[in-house]
Amino acid sequence: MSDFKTKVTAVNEIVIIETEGYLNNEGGQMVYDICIDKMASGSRKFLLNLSGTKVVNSIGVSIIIEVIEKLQEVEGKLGYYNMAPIVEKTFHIMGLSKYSSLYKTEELALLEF
Amino acid sequence: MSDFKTKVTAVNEIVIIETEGYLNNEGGQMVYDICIDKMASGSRKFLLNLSGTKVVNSIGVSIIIEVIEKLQEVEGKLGYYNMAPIVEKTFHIMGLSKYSSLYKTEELALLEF
Amino acid sequence: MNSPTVELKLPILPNMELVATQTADIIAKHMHLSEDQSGEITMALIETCINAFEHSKAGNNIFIHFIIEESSLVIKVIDQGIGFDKSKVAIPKIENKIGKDERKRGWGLQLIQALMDSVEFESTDSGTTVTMTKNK
Amino acid sequence: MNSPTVELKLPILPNMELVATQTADIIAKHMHLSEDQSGEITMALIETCINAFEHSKAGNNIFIHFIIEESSLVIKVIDQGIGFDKSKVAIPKIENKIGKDERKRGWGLQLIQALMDSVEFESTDSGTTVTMTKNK
Ligand SMILES: Nc1ncnc2c1ncn2[C@@H]1O[C@H](COP(=O)(O)OP(=O)(O)O)[C@@H](O)[C@H]1O
Ligand SMILES: Nc1ncnc2c1ncn2[C@@H]1O[C@H](COP(=O)(O)OP(=O)(O)O)[C@@H](O)[C@H]1O
Repeated sequence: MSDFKTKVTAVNEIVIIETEGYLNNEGGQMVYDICIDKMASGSRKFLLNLSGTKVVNSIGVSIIIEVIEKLQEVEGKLGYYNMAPIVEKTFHIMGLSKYSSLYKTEELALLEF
Repeated sequence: MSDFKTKVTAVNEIVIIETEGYLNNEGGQMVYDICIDKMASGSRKFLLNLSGTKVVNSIGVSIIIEVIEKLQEVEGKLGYYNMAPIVEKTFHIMGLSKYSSLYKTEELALLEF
Repeated sequence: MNSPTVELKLPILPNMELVATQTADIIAKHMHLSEDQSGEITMALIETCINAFEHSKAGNNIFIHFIIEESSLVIKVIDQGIGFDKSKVAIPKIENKIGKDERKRGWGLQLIQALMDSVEFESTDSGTTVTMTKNK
Repeated sequence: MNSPTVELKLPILPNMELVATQTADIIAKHMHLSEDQSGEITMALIETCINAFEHSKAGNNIFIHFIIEESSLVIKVIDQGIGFDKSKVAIPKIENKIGKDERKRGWGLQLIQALMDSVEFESTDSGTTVTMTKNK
């Protein structure tokens, strides 16, 4: 029912995870697993393309907080782009914008990353 | 709330009406008004591009039957393309396929029209 | 155990039937019904809802129950209106409508029955319940 | 006259909160609320629903009422669960969570209050009602 999907690509050393669907518990866990896996093989920079995610819940976003924490331990970083307004607002309210970077577009994200 | 919209263009002598949204009472009436108007200025061939209409009701489709009837009076014709499966099935159940033409794509529609 | 049930009470306002169809859509996904099945449910639900809105003369609200069974989805659309005698409703034919005086409408019941696996009508002068089933 | 009300009874099943958000979406369109307002309602509704699903320990169903008023949409999310004392819920801060042992969760109530124009909690040991309002 949630139909959360991901597509993983890479640009230079940056892992780009494109998401589709409701970022809930399961969705968050899928993103987490990908990041942990890629970190194990040396990746440190992660960008989430959230254009296909129009809706999230706080459980899913809490798992993103865990990703940020894991990345801090290895001096990695996380960013997002193409966020729906309510998703962006939610990330701001929860304070994720203090520990990770929000970009309007992929171009801007890649430029700074 | 229904947000039904239309965009009218023409290819050769064919009037193409692209619809967006729920084809209900109001939606059907909007299509009807456009057809009557264009018929008054001489148009006889009409195609509906229904790609943006995922849902219809029988009141809306009944108004399309009225369009077919008006077109019969002037030896005009009506066709549709890019229909969602349930819209196509509804047109079949109601028998519109006997008095107007269903095409898969614009190309096929223009070819036969 | 009772089957999980979603219940909806809808006020009679323009296009409120779309609340019912959106609900059905999510339930259909939850039950892993196909896109085609989901579309058929949508269309049948639109027609039952607009009938209840338009013809029942019920004052305020209609009620929709979605009963999630093991191998089917059962939907009940309930109004507390004037009721009707289904046996007196003519079966529509497009041949009798195009180029004829006959009213172009009258397709709802036909569509509902064509699109669902089974449909039952219970109607008295205190209301109508349409029970429709889509098998998995 | 009573305000038009949509009522929803939802079984406790995965992602059923999306039925509520889809319903809210259509009502928001009907009321001509903006996309932003609609998104805020969606998110607040998801959080209240998952709280009722997850924390209330209610057995079966939750109830949602959408009351369409002249100048606001009032939403009540009702469970018949164990209740809770909101004054005992800590206010979450990301600084206390990242790199600390604190559980990463605990954001729902915060979000609901940030996104809606007013929020009221009534909770006893026989259930919780969250009443949230979005003004036009
Ligand atoms: N819920 C209902 N309450 C009262 N009458 C109804 C109801 N549903 C259907 N009817 C009657 O059945 C007739 C046929 O309905 P339908 O096939 O949906 O076509 P239409 O709505 O276009 O008339 C209606 O015109 C109405 O008289
Ligand atoms: N409907 C409810 N019934 C019982 N307890 C609730 C309810 N809603 C919230 N709570 C309590 O409030 C706490 C905080 O909720 P919330 O801010 O949504 O964060 P989270 O759900 O992540 O814990 C919950 O952990 C729970 O103890």
